[in-house]
Amino acid sequence: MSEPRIGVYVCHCGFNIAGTVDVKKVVEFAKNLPNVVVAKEYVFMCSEPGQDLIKEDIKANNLNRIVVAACSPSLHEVTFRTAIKEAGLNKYLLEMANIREHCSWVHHDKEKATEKAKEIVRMAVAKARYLEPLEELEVGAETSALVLGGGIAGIRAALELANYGFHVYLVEKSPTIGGKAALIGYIDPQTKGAEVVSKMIDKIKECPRIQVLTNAELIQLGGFVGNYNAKIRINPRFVNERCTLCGECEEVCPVEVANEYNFGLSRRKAIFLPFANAYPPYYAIDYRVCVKCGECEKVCRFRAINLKEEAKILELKVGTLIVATGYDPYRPFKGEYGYGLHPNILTLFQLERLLDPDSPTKGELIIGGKIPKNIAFIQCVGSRNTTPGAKEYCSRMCCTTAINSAIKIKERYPNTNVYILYKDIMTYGSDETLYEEAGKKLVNFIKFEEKIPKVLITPEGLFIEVFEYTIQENIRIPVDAIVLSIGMLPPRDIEELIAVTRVSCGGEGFVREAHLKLAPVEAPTKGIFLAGCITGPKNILESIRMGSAAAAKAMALLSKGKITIEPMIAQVNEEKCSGCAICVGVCPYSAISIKTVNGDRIAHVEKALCMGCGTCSAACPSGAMQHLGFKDLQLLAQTRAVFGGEVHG
Amino acid sequence: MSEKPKVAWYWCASCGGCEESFVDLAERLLKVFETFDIVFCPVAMDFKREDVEKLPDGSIAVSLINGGIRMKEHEEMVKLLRKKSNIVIAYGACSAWGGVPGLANLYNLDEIVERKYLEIPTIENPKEILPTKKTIVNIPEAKIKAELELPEPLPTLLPIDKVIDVDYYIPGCPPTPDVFWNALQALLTGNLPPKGTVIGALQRSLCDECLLNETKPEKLLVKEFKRVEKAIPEPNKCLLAQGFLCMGPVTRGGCTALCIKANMPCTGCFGILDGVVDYGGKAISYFGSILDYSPMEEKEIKKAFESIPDWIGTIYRYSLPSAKLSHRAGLKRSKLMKEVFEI
Amino acid sequence: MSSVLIIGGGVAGIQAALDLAEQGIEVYLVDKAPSVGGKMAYLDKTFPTLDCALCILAPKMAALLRYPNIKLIMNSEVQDVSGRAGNFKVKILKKPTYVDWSKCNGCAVCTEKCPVKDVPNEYNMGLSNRRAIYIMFPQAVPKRAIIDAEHCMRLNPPPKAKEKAKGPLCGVCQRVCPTKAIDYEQKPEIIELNVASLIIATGMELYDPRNMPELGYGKHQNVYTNLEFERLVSATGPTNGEIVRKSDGKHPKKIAWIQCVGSRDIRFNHYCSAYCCMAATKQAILAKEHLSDVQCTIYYMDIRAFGKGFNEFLERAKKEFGINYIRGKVVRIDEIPETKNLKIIYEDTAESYLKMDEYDMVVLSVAITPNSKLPVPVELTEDGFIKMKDPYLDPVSTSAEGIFVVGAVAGAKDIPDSVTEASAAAARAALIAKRFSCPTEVVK
Amino acid sequence: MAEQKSEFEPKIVVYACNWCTYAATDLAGTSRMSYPPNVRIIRVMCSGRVDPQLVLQAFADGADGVIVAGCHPPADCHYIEGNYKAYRRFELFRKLLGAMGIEQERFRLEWISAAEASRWVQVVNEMVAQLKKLGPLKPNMEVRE
Repeated sequence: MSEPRIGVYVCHCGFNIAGTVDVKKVVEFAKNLPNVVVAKEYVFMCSEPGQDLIKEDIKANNLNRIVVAACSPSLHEVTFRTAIKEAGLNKYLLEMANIREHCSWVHHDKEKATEKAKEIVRMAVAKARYLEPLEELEVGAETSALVLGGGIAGIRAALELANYGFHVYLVEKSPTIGGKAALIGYIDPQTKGAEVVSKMIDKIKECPRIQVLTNAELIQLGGFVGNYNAKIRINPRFVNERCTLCGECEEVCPVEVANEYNFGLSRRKAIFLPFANAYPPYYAIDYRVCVKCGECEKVCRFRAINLKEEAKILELKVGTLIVATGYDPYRPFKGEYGYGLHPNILTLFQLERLLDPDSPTKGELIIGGKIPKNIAFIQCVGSRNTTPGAKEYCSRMCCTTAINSAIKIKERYPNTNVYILYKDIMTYGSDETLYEEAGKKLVNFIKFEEKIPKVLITPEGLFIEVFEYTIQENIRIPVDAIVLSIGMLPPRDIEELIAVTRVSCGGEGFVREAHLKLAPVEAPTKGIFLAGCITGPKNILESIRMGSAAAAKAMALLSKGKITIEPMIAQVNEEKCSGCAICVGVCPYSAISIKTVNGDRIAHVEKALCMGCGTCSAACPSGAMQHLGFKDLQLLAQTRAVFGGEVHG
Repeated sequence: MSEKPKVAWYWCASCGGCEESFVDLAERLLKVFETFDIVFCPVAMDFKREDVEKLPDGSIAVSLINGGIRMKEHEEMVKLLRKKSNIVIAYGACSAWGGVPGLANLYNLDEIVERKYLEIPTIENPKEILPTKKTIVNIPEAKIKAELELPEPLPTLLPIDKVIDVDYYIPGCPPTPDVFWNALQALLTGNLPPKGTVIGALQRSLCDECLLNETKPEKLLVKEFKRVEKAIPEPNKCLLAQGFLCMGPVTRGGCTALCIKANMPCTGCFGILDGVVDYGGKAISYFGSILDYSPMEEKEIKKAFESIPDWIGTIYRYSLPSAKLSHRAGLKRSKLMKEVFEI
Repeated sequence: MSSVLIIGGGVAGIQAALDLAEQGIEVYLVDKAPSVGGKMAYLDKTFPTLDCALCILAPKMAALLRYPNIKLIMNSEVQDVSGRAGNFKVKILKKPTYVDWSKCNGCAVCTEKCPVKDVPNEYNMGLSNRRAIYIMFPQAVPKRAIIDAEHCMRLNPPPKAKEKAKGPLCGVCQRVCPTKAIDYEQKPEIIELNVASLIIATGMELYDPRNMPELGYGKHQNVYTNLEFERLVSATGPTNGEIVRKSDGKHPKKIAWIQCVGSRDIRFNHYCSAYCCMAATKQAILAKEHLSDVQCTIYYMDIRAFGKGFNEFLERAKKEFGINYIRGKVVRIDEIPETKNLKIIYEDTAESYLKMDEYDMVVLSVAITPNSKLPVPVELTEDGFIKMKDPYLDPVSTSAEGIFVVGAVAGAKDIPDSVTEASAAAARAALIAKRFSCPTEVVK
Repeated sequence: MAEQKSEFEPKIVVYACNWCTYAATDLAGTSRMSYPPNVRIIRVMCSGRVDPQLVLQAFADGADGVIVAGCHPPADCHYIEGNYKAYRRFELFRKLLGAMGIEQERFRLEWISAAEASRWVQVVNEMVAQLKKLGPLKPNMEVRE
């Protein structure tokens, strides 16, 4: 590479930088740094004229390295890389000096901030002197997808992907797809959850490109975008497709447990059908509770049951992974608003189930044996810091769901008094009309603030005591039933999900997206997308749209059948490598192996597998393994430049 | 008189091993005497400092210097040789990186003197006599009466390149005859690499020539570190893979893996490779890398690290004075310097 | 390969265009403004991360220019759509900019020399002035000048001056333009396109609070809309980020935000506008950051802190920044003539009393209204939003096959939801575009 | 130059992983948090990339303190277990520092997630205060006048 000719461009970012950093001084300072040919300032470097300024200079001054002192590289590195590429320079000959997030925005003393900005620029220039041109790589990509989670978001994503011509594996942990939406009585005043789900399931049945794997979990994920190797364990269902749903097995089964598909409102056997429209439409045996007595096997006339069935491991090659494993309902602790202490205190999910025509009461609102005359909803159970166990976030769907149910109750049982005790009613957007409607139907809204309602269980019955905000008085409401509007929790097994897929979590415990605003369905890892409540509470419509969007993003990425790989990966200097193999053991992606070249053991990096973490480069005892873009020399130069020193090499 | 190139050989803080290695050239030594004219060599010949001072600047073709700079005298002598020589070669680990005597940089001079003259078990010094700057030597029988003056010690030991410009390095503690011979060949033929590099040895690390390199498992991960004092290595199996702290991966090759052939882990005497900035830093990095525990298993990690009593002696056995942190922080100007040498 | 037309160049339209272009599909992006960016380009920061809005949007805007298969049709409106999925005929009215954009390089010399200096700057919500020839904002994409014919001395000379003058007036911009891009003769153009699919991403407008005379907007100088306030706190805004009152240029000491202006109000719009609670919270935090001793109070009905990180943001506003939240409906705002301070009369729902408080600045969190008056054959909801055909089974589709809808024109929503929908719609439009390959032509 | 004797301002070199800590430092910026200007951040992709050599170079060149920071173990690391490797290397590195007579407070290995801007600010504040108490390292490393 020829002698570095560096251009330094210092951005004002309007006031954001220029307000705290004396940009002119930084430019003057930069002019005197080694190899710097030009140094300039501009009000918005990222704007078109700002970029043009750089492009023109590259041509006019024959620049071969560019330093942009502006914001964080996470914002505009791509912008400027593209710009210098347009000017004919290799796009990796750019270094960003972060003088905004790291300087002007966090310091107030103008003099000190200016000094710091100078040093940040000096560090960037020092690294830039050792930058090298890098080339991107292309690898083939599978147009197939693994969708994790057979809830409504996952189903939507699978359908969309199939529509785009992808082969889809829809992996669901439980014996049926449909998720929780299938269990919700009414998801809006006109629409039954079960109906929507069965319509979607019908489409899946018709679609040959979707392979549904129930009782299945992802246990290992290797490979990389476009070329994932997924290992799926399919736990035995013990019942095969010969099952006719006759139900005789269920009658003879001696084991009875709470039915999680009715949120514990009823009991089921160890062999069971989750719900009427479950898919695939066969019974399943819950292997965790089955005692293997063999009664069901004996009674089944269709030989649909095989208790000797074993878990199977399936190895799949897929191009992308969509994570849509949803949420868990908040689990109130015993005694939280009397939960668990009185049979007439139930959760919103149980109520929803009760109102479903397929429920144990056939859709009738029967609690504790009768239709309640007074029923109260308590909102924000488990959300918005109401109780010690509660989360800080708002669970987004509970207000609308509770109000929707209240309206349904009022429609069918006009004599029942409905109370909704709330902090703030979160019927955002068009859902507001439901709130209005509920008001018209004389649902009683009772606002509380910091002091949360108290549930009193007395011999005379249930009471709620609450400090009513608008009258500023304690009131006591006699009720027959209480519905706790529980929020959402990250799914219980999110730790395993993280361990296998390497997605990461934000502070609230849900999976983090690549960018909260502008990349809401992408995981930070290329090729992994997110849909539904796995990134945080959402309502059904939002989950569905997210499923569509995640599929769309996956399609856009893979539809060409090839993927471009960032070139900032590990590279071996074969002259130096002695084949000591320490790098092989540290690589988390098994991207390095030892090969024999001309009789010498040499480390070999599988470029497509390398994700560019650089840990091999840190471990390499001989300096043979280098992390392109973060080479020893580049980082040393940056380090030394903090103190005004230089490296030679 | 003679037209043969002049060679000087000087020793600084040295154990004598390097001089020994010269003798180890055996019959090849004759060739050396044929080729070179030795103008200074305190170990074998009675040339004096004045003899060197008299030579014109740059008239010595090659000066070989072994041992690190421990005393003012060393500093003066290497500076003098630099002036008089065309090429200066740091010969052996001490001269190149400080060597084993360089580990003294962990201590104050006083601590070293006290240890050396009073504390170590093999010393008997009931009167607690310590060195003094001036000593009167009076042997009436031989009619000798003289005042001897000890050269002033420096607070730390330095590799010679911290005092003068060094052209080439010949590694080893001591350099093996083959390495020395290779270097001499290179000097004679003029087939020399860029200034400041090592001659006579390999560009790759020791593993490259180690016969046990092939025996490495696919993933080199260990659960504990072992020492030869406490465990006997299995033969014919990579020592590092067994948990022995072999410095082979981080050490320059060229010795033909002599120690490992004797079932001893490499201790690193061939020193740092080109492109590596700090020998010990790199060693730490790969020892940390191959230890197979998660941070959750803090106790196991600590235990593994604590099983090695002398980490500095392990990772910087031959190179502490040339490391980025070349001596212990907070070393004090010694009492000895103040009281004895009045400085 | 056939093409897709996106109506609206806000964040949703931009995202859809980029997703489509990435797949190699030809995209037309129409916007009535001279630059893409939409409402997000007006914002200083976005909640709840306080990301600088343009910092995250500008890269996407700039990316549009990098795809040769994206054609930007700015300053234009769709006039007519006919045909059906796979083959829509679209008529677009391209209004004259009086600048030949193929020549203009955005150098902005004209905008410095133009003698007409007192045209209210729309980008700063009229809080500052611009020239008759102008560039919409510094990061505009494409960055091109446009002449506002109404205020231009040459195109619309004042009658008296016109009488006196013999030849054409002014012409300064034409003289100074280094690339000879000014073209006073430019006429409206009709562009006809054949496209396979349409994506409607026209977003929203802000409700005009003048419909509520009791709040005194437009009458009282120190009553602002929230978008005006957003410009006021922005470093690129009319005061370079200094919060000052219109009446006397002084820093306010007490600022009030009034929520639900025009939303959740049976007189105007029934729906909740979804963005305003968090926007007000964000603005109050920004005000605190700009003026440490300012007191911020938000008058609200229910706080809608439903999104990811929203409630946490709200808690921070209360605890860390000491923002005061009062649940109460504001009845009236009166101006105190001497000080131009504002007297707010409100019903404190905690005590069910009418109360009064004085502020020196008031910000109205106005409702959004959908930009849905389009010559496109799609059904609307009662509230005027574009109706999604079947949001469960066929999300982002409208009642017309091949026409999709994304963003706020289909219901009040925030940025991530709009971006999510945009990607979903782009994929569906792509499917249609790939299936129907018909030639696209531009007919003048 | 200031007239009055200016207080010692320690210089801290930070190696921050791109995904967690660097993002946190950015977040501190976008959230307009305030902290002393004594830190110089060097971005690496992973804390597992940080080679003890670099830290030694920083100390040798005059750093009064060094922070290596990455994602929380066990699962936050973008590269699966780069943070594990950093942890083990720097546990051993601490032993080196101790033997070389350098105060343990001068080196910190921190886990700071992308969301923990306030943790970042806290770490900087703490370390600056500690280093001010300890004083500069450089004179300590000089034995000759």
